[in-house]
Amino acid sequence: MSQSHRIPGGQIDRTKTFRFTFDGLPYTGHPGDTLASALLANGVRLMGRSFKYHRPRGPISAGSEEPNALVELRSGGRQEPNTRATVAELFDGLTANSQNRWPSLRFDAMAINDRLNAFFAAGFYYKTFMWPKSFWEKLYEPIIRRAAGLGSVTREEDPDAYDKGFLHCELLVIGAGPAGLMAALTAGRVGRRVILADEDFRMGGRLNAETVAVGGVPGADWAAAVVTELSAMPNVRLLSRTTVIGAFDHGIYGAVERVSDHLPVPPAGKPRQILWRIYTRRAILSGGATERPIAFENNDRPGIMLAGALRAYANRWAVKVGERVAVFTNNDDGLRTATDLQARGVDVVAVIDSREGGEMLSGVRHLRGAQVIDTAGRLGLKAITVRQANGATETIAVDALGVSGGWNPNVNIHSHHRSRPVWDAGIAAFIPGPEGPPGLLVAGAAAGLLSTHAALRSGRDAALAALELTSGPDLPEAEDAPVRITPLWHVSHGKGRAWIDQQNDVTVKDVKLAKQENFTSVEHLKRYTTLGMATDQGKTGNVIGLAIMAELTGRSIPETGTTIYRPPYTPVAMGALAGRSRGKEFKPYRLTPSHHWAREQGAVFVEVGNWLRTQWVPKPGETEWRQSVDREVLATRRSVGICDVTTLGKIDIQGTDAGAFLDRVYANTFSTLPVGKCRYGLMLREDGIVFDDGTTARMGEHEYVMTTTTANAVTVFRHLEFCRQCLWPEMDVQLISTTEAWAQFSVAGPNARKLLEKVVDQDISDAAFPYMGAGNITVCGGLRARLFRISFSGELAYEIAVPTRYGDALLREMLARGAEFDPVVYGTEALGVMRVEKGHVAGGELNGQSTALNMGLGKMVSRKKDSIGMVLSQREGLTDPDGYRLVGVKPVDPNGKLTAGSHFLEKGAAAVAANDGGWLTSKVYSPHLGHDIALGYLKAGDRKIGQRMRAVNLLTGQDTEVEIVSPHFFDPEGERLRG
Amino acid sequence: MASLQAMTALGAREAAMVTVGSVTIAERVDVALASVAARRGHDLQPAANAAGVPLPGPARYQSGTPYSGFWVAPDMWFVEAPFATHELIADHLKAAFGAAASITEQTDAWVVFDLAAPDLAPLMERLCNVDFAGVSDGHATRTVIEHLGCYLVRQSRGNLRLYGPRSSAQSLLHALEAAALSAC
Amino acid sequence: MIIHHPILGPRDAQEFVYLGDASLIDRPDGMTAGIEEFHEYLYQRTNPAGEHRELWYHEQGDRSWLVVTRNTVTHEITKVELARDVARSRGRSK
Amino acid sequence: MRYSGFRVIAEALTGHKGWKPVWRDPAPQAEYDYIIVGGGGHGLATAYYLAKEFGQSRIAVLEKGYLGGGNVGRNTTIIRSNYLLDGNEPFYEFSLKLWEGLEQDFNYNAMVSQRGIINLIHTDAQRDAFTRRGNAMRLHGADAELLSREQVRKMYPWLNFDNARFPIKGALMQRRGGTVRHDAVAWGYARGADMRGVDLIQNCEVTGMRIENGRIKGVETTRGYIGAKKVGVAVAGSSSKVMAHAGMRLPIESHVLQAFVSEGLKPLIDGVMTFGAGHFYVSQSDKGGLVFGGDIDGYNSYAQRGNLPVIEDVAEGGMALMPAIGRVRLLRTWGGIMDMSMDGSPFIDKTHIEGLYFNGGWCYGGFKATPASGWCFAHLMAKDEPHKTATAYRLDRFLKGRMIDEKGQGAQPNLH
Repeated sequence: MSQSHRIPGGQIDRTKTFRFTFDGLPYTGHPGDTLASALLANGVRLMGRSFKYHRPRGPISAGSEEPNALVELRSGGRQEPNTRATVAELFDGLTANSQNRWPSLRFDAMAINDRLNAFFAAGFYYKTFMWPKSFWEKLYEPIIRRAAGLGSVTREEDPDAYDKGFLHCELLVIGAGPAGLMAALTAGRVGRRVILADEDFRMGGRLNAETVAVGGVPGADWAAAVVTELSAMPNVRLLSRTTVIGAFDHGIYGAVERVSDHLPVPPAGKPRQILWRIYTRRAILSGGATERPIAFENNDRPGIMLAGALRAYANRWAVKVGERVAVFTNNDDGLRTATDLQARGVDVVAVIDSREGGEMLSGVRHLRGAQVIDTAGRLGLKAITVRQANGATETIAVDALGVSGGWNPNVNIHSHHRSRPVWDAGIAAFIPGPEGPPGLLVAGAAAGLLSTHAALRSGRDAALAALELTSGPDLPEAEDAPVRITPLWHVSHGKGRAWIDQQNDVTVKDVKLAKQENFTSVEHLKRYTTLGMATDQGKTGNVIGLAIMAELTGRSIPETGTTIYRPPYTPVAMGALAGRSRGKEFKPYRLTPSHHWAREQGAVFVEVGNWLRTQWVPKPGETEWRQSVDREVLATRRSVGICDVTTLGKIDIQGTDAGAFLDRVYANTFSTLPVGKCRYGLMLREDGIVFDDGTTARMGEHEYVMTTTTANAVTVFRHLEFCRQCLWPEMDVQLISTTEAWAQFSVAGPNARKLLEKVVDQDISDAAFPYMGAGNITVCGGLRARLFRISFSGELAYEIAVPTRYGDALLREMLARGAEFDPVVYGTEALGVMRVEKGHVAGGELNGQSTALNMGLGKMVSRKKDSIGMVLSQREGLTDPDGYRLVGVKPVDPNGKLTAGSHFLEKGAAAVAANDGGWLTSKVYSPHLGHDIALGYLKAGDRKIGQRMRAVNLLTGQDTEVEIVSPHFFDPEGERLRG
Repeated sequence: MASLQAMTALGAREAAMVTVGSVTIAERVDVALASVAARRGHDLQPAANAAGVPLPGPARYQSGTPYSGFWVAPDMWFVEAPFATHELIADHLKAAFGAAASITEQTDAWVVFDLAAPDLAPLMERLCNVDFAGVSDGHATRTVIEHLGCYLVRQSRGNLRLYGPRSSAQSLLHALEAAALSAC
Repeated sequence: MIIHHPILGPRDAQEFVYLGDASLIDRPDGMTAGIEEFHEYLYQRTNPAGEHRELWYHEQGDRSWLVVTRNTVTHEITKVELARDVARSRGRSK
Repeated sequence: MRYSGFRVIAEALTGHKGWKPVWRDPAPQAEYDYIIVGGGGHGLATAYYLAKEFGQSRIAVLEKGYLGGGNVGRNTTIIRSNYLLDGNEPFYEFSLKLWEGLEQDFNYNAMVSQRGIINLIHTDAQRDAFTRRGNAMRLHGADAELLSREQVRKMYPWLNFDNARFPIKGALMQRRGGTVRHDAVAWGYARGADMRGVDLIQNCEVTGMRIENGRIKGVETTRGYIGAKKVGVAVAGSSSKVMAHAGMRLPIESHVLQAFVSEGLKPLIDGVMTFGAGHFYVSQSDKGGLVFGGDIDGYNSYAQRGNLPVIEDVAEGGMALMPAIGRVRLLRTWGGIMDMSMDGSPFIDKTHIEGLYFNGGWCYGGFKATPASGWCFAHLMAKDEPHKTATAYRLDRFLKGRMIDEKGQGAQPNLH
């Protein structure tokens, strides 16, 4: 299909032709086109359907404020719903489809809603669909949900990459129109670090859409020259295709650069978009203004457009939207459209000017005091009905109508800190108020300065003020026409619908109904009618809506006020906000020193925070995880097992007050711990709840090594720094984490010592290295290492640590040299089994809700000294004798199954909360005992040892008779670990 | 001395060297590192000067032979030395500072990458919020790269050293490669 | 947000971990104070709409705890001190 | 006037001329029996139930701004009763039961829609914790199921099952959970209260409290002094400010929580989903927007706006869970002020001042609590004794060591 509506000129590259399809039909366009301009050039006006009434719609704008021309761009995993055709840059091979219609854009069955519109008045759904009760969910809502929504989402993963970054500058300029370019030039020429961002792919703003001259040359040429000069400056960064989405605290701005959206696919390794966080002390908002329409009956037909857009399509994109064009305006800027179109040879059949008097345009039929009261043309404008000053009505055949109701400064970003804009009667629009984000100045049309000269001047002056400069570049010559406007918000006539929010189908009638029902606050208006809640955020409609509400309530427009402007300025792809943190890269991995060995063995890994730990290490022939875990446990208890415990937090605590410091952060005492010994420590939060536990060793007079749980390594360190800096700053204590510096292995089992003796250079006999001993040693002929004789498994056990780089080698060495003991490497599952067999508390018990008393460790909380949590642990609610106590649980029938999370019920008791006795915190299968065992918190559990109860899992129907026993299932006297 | 063979943070025997476009990423396994923290009321400068251990001011790195150092926290520094001669760097430093400082070996807590390119600014702006183009040579700071806390030392516009958590060496290297591919 | 670190200058608040009201520095002595005092200390908050002195920890930086004076309505930061100095000035010691 | 389908049709055929104001705009009287401070969801519900269920009259609701302008109009519209602890679960289950009959009760379609909520499980520890929780819910008469990975996959096959950093291992599901059209809740209660004679007074900010010999006498407002026998404060986001008029400090910090909505989309997600390995939860509104959120910004704030880091964190969670939404666009963000309590649970209690009652500390869980909160607060104010499902929400629970700490985070509000 030929580009029937293309006219000479414009800023498109006619030397290249792009092919693209819309709803399957092939069209052509040129570099420099948007999808909308290219479709219009091909004579296509119908591009979408509205949300509620499914009215046929074409674009009303040439920019990001577009409410109507939304399409599904691209296909497959790249399918992109709700894309504005007016900003989608054309590329060769582009495919787009219309959306929210069935079966086709021209014949949409859902358009029945339009005929039934009387029943779909604002908020009708709040008043019905209530009977019968069940019908809402079963019938009405499913139908509504299917009908609602705009574009559809792919189920495939987005194949494109997104990136993020940080930029720093002295001045950020938002918007590269005349004001922004002048501001950037002013700052750039004196060598300041400037970032100039513009959402368009061609900088220049309205200058590209106008025929005004700047400095004696066409505005677009002036803009191009300035861009050339700026791009040569090393201190200036030009970001086109970049939308500043929000002003955040302390001079941080978010911006999204669409790096590859104008390409069929991004180059290999390159992102589709980049989210920039821009740090700057000064910024200038020069984001221009957005034209608003006038509400009149059937003002939403394809072919009816903002006058400035009609002009932009002709001037920038060399497109005449129609063969016979009319303009309806309440201000002088609308007249400019008529003049420009005529100059480009477009037939302007009438200018309908709502204002009385004033000078007449020459060479065109200029109707003063006239209004457009209705239009015709189902799928596209065919005619308008005009009421003239004398009341006479006339129908004029046109296929395009430009409407100008005045221009609204784009105050959004200036209002992102919730400062309200103020009303400027001179231009009949809101302008930025006195209080915006600190450091943000406003220039040009965004400040309500609508002439080219005023834009250039304010842009320069804003840069001078922002950077405290005294002089800047001379201003080029430019028009300085005054704004002449007589506000007209809507045409009062007849019973038909006049649209305000075109996408959400909010009409003047809806505003009147809201008033009638006393939804008169502007927030109520928005929420009740959905005015301004569409994808265009009401950029064209909001002010009209609240102006009409002001009219109805007799309040002034400023009294009525605006709703709150919130980021983002235009909608942002989720991918850009997420950047690279997706899929497997959602969070970084932490690998243990034995990871590579374990991978060789085909180990199964488990996520523990960001760590990947070995869960178990299957041997050939083992088909079920229990086989591996049971083997690892039995082999450890029979001979010796090795487990990588590097993930436990390690903190070096040094200083002359290190011992006293530990006394205050631990509930129990450490200052009395002899050098060369370690001790189990219990750490409370200030509220008396158990925070963390672990063993801490005294390596020297003023040197301790603390271990924390894997989960709390970071928070414990943070807490210690708080205590050190904020609570007891006089203490001589130095802290540093050594978690990753040491590869640490637990070596447990009757043959643990024998195995270690194969690698340790020193004497570690029971006499030389007794239970709870700790010290610096060497291994394998002189490698520095640390040894702690501690046991989590209840076996004779040690933890041995070497510098991380030697961890892998130490493990292989122990396995090789200790081969005669048939050592096994066990994972977190076996570790869990053995600690439950011993009744040691861990994750399930350290739940942040439990006290030392609950855990049966009440005696560890020393009252002889001040320590974090000591006082508040004594509150009545935490010392209830009938409160939870840690117990062991075993099924009465050895084949009985237990589940962690099951609750305790007395035999015969109903499964109701009143009978809830507590719950199972951890459950394992004990190969040693040959049945399930569990730990649990049971009310008054210490007095229920030996009793029989039920462990019930209502989620699966599991109901097991259990005996309450001591949590120490295995070697309660602890003879083995002292062996 | 010891018969054990070291493994790099990336799980290899040899240090890794990667080139992406104009960027080279070289893993360094020949750097010994220890923290030096002043005990309360002790001025470390005399001992530091005597032993030739540079202890620069906040956010600064100072190189020397055999010791280089950078500031990490109030009254605390990280000190580098060649691994070959100073594998026992903590012992060396304890000898130098005695009871005036708390010394902790940090060599294996970190993976070390040296990055080089004609201009590293385009890469760094994709990785962290340090104004790499704006800071001077010798700037040393902690920063976050892809959720990982790292130390960054700028040697020049085209050279920097990165200390990252050793256990996440692979994730960090992947992040560096991906960003280099995207930015350079 | 940007926090002007007394030692390191402007740093992104993302590098910090927030704790809360700086009154958490004024911990009572557990050997003399009772449950009521600790309850007041740990749980009760003025929670002002306006100037608020609060604790931030530079976890991804130099590990300093800072006392930041920030307006909770505008987020404007008017003062940043090292918590250690504040604690000392409030007479905290062994 | 009564709302119904027939009424809608009748009005449609007669040009909608018959619709009456949903509420009056009365001038404040000199004195009331009950003053409810706060015209948000909880305040309006309190007034509604005081009049309807407890037969009280001479009731006024004082609202600083516009009705429903608080967090009831600024949330992610989720209802559920999947709580763990005895202090909470009965209350939230009571609330869910009230939701289930609400629209017929106040003759307004708030679009209560029980499309189900699933909490995804990514670790064995989470499964254990959710098993404990699910059983607690069942013991309190709520519904709960544990779903396998395959069951979840059947519901949402396009979630990230195959390339996930933290694989989905199952989910805890409450089928009776769902969403409600949040504004309609405020409007429904307001209309219902107004019809029962409650004076709803907008643009009326409380600036002081008149207290004599330990008893409340009335409140100073921007529209003059108004006397009252009993005053109930339900001002989420301003609790500390308003209660300071009574000289009280609270175990509360105010924080900003951001929430998010995408552009309108054809149906993608039927129910509500929470990601167990990141800060992200999501549902899809009847209009088609994905409504989602995550963590609070984390610092004390009354600014009703947030910052980029949380926006990014939430998007990362969303993309990690739903790799298909990369090109879905975030349309709007907003920030509400959450009164975060010291254990993450709320207060519905008397104060030491006779006749002054406090309802607050809802953290970010206030919306789902609206009906029960109103009912229980009305119960407390009318009968001077707590409703049986709200006995634990006392202001002195921290002094007594009776915290209701669902997350086990302790006395740090921004962690709840």
